[in-house]
Amino acid sequence: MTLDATDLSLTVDGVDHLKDVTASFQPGRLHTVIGRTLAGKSTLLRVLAGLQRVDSGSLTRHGADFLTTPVWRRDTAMVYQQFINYPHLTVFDNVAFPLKRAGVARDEIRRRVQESLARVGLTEFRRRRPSQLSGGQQQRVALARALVRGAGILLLDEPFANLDYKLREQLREEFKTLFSDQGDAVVIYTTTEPAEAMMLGDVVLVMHEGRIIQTGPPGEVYDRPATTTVARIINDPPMNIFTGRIAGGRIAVDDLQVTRVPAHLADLPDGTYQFGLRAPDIALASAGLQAEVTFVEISGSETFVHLALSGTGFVVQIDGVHDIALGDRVSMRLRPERLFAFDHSGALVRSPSSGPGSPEGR
Amino acid sequence: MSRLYATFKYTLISVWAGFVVGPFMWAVLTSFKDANGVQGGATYLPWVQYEPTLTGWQNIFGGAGGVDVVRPFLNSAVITLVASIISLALGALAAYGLSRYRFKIGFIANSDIIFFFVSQRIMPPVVLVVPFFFLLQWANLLDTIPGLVIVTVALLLPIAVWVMVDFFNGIPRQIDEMAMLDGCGPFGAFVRAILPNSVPGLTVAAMFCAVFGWNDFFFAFRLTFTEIQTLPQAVVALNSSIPPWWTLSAAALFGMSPLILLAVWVERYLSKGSLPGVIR
Amino acid sequence: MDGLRRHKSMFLLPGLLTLLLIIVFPLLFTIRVSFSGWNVSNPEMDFVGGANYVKVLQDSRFWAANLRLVLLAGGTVLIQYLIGFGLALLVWRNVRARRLWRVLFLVPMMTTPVVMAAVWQMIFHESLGPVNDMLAKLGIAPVHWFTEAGPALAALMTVEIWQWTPFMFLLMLAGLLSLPKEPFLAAAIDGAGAWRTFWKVTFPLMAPVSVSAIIIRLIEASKLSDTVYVLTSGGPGSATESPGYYLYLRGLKEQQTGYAGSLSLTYLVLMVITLTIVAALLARAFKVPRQSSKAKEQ
Amino acid sequence: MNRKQLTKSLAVPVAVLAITVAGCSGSSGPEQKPDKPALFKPGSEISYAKYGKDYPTTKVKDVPGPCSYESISRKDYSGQTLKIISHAVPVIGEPTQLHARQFEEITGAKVEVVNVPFGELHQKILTPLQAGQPAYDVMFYPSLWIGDMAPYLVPVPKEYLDAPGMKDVTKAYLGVATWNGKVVQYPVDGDRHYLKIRTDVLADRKHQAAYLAATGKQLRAPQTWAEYQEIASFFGGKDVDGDGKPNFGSAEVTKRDDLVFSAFISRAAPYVKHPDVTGGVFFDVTTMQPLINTPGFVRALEDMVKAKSTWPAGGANFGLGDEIFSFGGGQALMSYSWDDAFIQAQQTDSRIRNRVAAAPLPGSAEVYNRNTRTWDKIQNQAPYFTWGWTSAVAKTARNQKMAFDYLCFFSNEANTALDLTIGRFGVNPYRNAHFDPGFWQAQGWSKDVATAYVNTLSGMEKSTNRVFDLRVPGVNEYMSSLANGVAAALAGQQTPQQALDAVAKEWTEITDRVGKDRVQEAYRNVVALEDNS
Repeated sequence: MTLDATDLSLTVDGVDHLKDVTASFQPGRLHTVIGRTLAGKSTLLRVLAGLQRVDSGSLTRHGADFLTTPVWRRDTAMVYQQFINYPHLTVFDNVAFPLKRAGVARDEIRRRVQESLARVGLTEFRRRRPSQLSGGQQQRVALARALVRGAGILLLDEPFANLDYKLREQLREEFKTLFSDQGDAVVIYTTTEPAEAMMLGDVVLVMHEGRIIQTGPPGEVYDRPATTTVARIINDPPMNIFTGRIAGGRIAVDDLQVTRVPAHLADLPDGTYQFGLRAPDIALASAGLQAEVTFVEISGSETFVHLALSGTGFVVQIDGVHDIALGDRVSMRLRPERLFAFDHSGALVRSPSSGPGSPEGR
Repeated sequence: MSRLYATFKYTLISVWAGFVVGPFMWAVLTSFKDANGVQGGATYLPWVQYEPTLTGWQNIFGGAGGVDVVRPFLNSAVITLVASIISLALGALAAYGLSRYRFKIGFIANSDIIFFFVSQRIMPPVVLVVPFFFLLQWANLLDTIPGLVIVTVALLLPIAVWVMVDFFNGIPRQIDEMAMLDGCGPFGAFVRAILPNSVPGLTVAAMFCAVFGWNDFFFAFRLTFTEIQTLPQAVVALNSSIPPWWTLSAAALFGMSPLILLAVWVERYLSKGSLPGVIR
Repeated sequence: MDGLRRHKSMFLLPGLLTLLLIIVFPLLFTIRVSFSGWNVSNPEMDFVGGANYVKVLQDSRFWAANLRLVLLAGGTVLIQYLIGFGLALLVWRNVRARRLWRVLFLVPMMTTPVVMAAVWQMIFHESLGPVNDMLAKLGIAPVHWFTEAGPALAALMTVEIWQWTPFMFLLMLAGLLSLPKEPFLAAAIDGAGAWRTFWKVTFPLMAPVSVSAIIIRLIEASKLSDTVYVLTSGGPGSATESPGYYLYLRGLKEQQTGYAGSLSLTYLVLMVITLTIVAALLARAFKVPRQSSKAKEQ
Repeated sequence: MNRKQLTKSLAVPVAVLAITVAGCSGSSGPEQKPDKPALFKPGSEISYAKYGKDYPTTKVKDVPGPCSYESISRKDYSGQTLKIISHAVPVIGEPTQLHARQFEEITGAKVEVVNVPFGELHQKILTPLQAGQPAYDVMFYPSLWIGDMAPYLVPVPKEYLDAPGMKDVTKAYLGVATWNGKVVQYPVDGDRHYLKIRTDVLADRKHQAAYLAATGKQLRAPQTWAEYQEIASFFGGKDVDGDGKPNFGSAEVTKRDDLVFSAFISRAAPYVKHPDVTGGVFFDVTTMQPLINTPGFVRALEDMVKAKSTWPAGGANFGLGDEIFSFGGGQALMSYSWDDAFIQAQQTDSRIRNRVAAAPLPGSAEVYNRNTRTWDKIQNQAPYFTWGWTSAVAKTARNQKMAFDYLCFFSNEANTALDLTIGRFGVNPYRNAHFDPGFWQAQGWSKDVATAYVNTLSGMEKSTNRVFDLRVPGVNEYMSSLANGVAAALAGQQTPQQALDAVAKEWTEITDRVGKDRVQEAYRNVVALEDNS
């Protein structure tokens, strides 16, 4: 019952939209595809849905060729980032649409639509047109329609991206169980948000420039990002990556000693590495490394401070709202036990969760 | 809004309204005159300057001195309606295809095909009329309604395509995709998901079709003999060396009445706000 | 939706083939007949080589008509655009009896050109029409509407403007009504006056509609012949002949089908080239970004 | 129901269907039904009054004969359709419609009439004829197109030629209807150009005295075009008839796509038709060299350009209708063209009824002799038999008998008597019986007016120095070219000489295009009429 993609490639006007994408999507599991905008996530979903052809590669479902199956026979439901509904139909009819096409009996349709609307909390709006609803409500209609028919493949293309932050979190919470409760369905959910990917996904696929660069359970991807690129993509704010040297038990950036070598990196030979450190793992301190504030973002309960340390940029996440002015010089302190080490090509060498002497494998 | 500006604005509007209404008013006045009312020079006030008569109006409804307009009216209506429906159907289909799919036949791409459609409007009717005559003669369709419908479709189809391509481009393609994901074939997606949302576009296209179909004189005139007469022909039949201006005016007013209703209808759509997105 | 290429012809072909079927024969016929001496006395498809085309090159009346068309079509369409846009702005919002004005301003477009031209002929009649009569009441000498080249052109242009300004009005009004509100809010917040708002916000936003409206009107206006036929019959002399009317004279009235065929094709080629250039120039003048192919690929 | 009955009951509808299909397909040919009882008694009174108040209440008697109301009403054409093309309403178009309606009423036929503006008539008739399309059974058109139409026309059958009404048609108009010895057109109208003047001005003592004082000449109906110009200029722009509006000297048909060519030929006739020169006016019939740019024509065009100053506002773009309204409405004091303006002036409700007179077209004091290339100083008159309306039956007509019956009914004595008195109908005298002053006096015309009218018309018949239309194939092209030249000169775009040189060049081209032999052969017929040979 799997959906298997092998070496899917698509190039348009010289740009790789998909490049040798190989992945196996399992029934009953929720796959989150995380990647930046234009990483190829939507293209991948459109190929899976049959809305987009590929240049090469294969796609099989239950072991049979799926590429030649037309869209309308793929048993696939999709929710778009834009709130796409049928403008001419009422909420009820919108949700009933796929059931009618599938030839479901009338009573059955009514029952399932009502149940579905109840689940998304739109029962009282069933007679309205989509244009008379708020953005969040419109997207609930789209979700209800996607869920109502129990499709074998459920594709969700950044469904909450166009909603405001609060609503996004709320819906994400609400639907977490819904998405993972799709029985034998293959559920694929794309997002640009690390938290969303980690929180929802049974399996996380990281996409970058048309390739899948890492696949694994959320915890594993989070703890052991295969490359610096993955490390950046799956963290928000992106993981701070800086080049430094290990020498004499100390880590130095240029000529500046930044910290001692922590235990999990102790057995690494001296040399140049790329180090990764998440934003919360840097603290502002009364004493420490002197850096200059280049930018300050305040987001609700947190403050993100962008710092420049001898030409390398860092983002620091601190709790609470702080009044920090641009150009201030502040002291910062790294938490060495949270350091990731990558080699010069960007591949992971050590992560905080791996003990000394256990090299990272892929 | 300052008072000065308001005065200025309403003055402009009134001046143009007067210019628009003038010819109609003159036609109305003239339609109630007779030879004596016309000959002496321009007269404006009925009963005062001339004695109003109903001759003009009687002449177009079966009076012996005129040309009957009722049958031509029906002919025009049937031809316009049928040709518009065919053009809208074919035009909407083609426009949808051109809006949603990429065509490539040699060096010919979508924009070239659209240009081909629209370019039919550049063709002066004179170019087409002689060959159309032989074409319809070959098909034995001269002087028949089907013959005129075919020719009128050639005139209207480009308009329908032009309006509808733009309109469909404005409908998110995700809607058709979703319909297909929901189990519709491509044609089903078009019929069930796109067409019901295209009423404003179809309205505009239908309006243009109606205007150009109803007002065609050239082709109807040359491809018919005696059986089928359209309304413009009936009016032009009064354009003799001694034009009976009163009858001509009455026929002209009668002939344009249905399309004036069309103007009211189009304005309603404009005001409801359903059209604006269509014509861009 | 390239995954569906097998289905796409189903949409395009019925319309395309219908048009091709209707158009191809006339076009081939015209091309062929333009190399023949077909005329009223010898309606035969003989072959006279390029003789007709040589004659076209020397036909000063035809070329004069083409030049005149530049004035007639270009001038009237420009005026129609200015008035149509102006009227649309006037009744766009904040106006009493808005719907009445709108209907009124649309009506002329709905009328049959040959019929209205006959009405206008009565109106401009030099001794029996109301225009000269009213001018006389104002103490102005009668204008020779149909017997002097200048007034005849003016009369013709008046009728064209009357008939087709509504078309511009409709497109421009619809364009205005579909404009987003935000730029206007922004302009209002910036404290921009009406004049500045128009030039900085309204006009640029309306540029694409303007270009397409002008082009469509130019295409239609270039065929000008019905109105000429009824109103002035091309006179006085040949002072108001448009190419469309001249083609009609040669092709249908005199039934020189072969020669008219070559005139038609020459004219068609001229028009396609001219309109293409004009379209490009307009797009540049209005600073409209070049539209990419309509069928976008995702 | 047994099987036999069943078969029978099925067979009936099938047979009905078969008959219907056969009827629709038209392959069954015209069926000649036996005569039905006449609806009219011999000599019944005929009036158009019941068709509306636009028609005179005059009553005339049905004249017995094969075309009378009585005879035609015996025919049963029910179930048959007659297709007719005619000129726009009202000129000839309205009588076509009216008589079609009457024909339907009395024969049961269905008559479809299409009315077409003048500029379109030629191609509208000729295109289907050439394409072999049976579009029209009966056609009304200007008689000068005979050269183009003749190959497609049915000669008038003997029984109609022998009808008394046809026997009474004047020699000239029967000649106009004849092509290669066969009468192929059915005469329904007789047209010519003549001069129309306002007697209340030109025969008025006061005005005569003023004119004499100013010019030293007698005021009279102008005998030459020079005199016409003089009189026209003298009275132009003044209110001389006391109606409060200015009068103008002359109204002429000057519109290019109307009938300016006829007006021009009227003006040119006395300059170009030399009584002693034979062999063609428009062409030298032996060489087919165009003569249109010879000095006679050029002088006529110079005259016409000069005359512009005497025309009313818009006079340089007058169609026939304008001319009719201008003279008939009392604005212009003189005019020359067909009868219509005169009849309009003589309508019962006209302000200037019986204040007008007909006279022969002005002549000239000298005429160009193209043999000697000199102007000969002789007083010359040359009536112009410009085209009139005619009718004909197409070879493709489904029921030729019905078509001819319609035409003979159209032109029966009773109908013609009524039609002649309705100016807008455009039906003018063409039978000897019409040249009787008594007929016109019976319409309320004064004796003087009626006598002058009849004398003018019959005088033209008697003249031996006449100009006929260029009745050759392609005539429309020749006339269109001439109209262009005249219009260009009138609009000041070219000098008369330049304009006519260009016309001559085009005429040569047209002749080559149509075929010199064909044109020449046809033109010989015209020249034979002109040369009285």
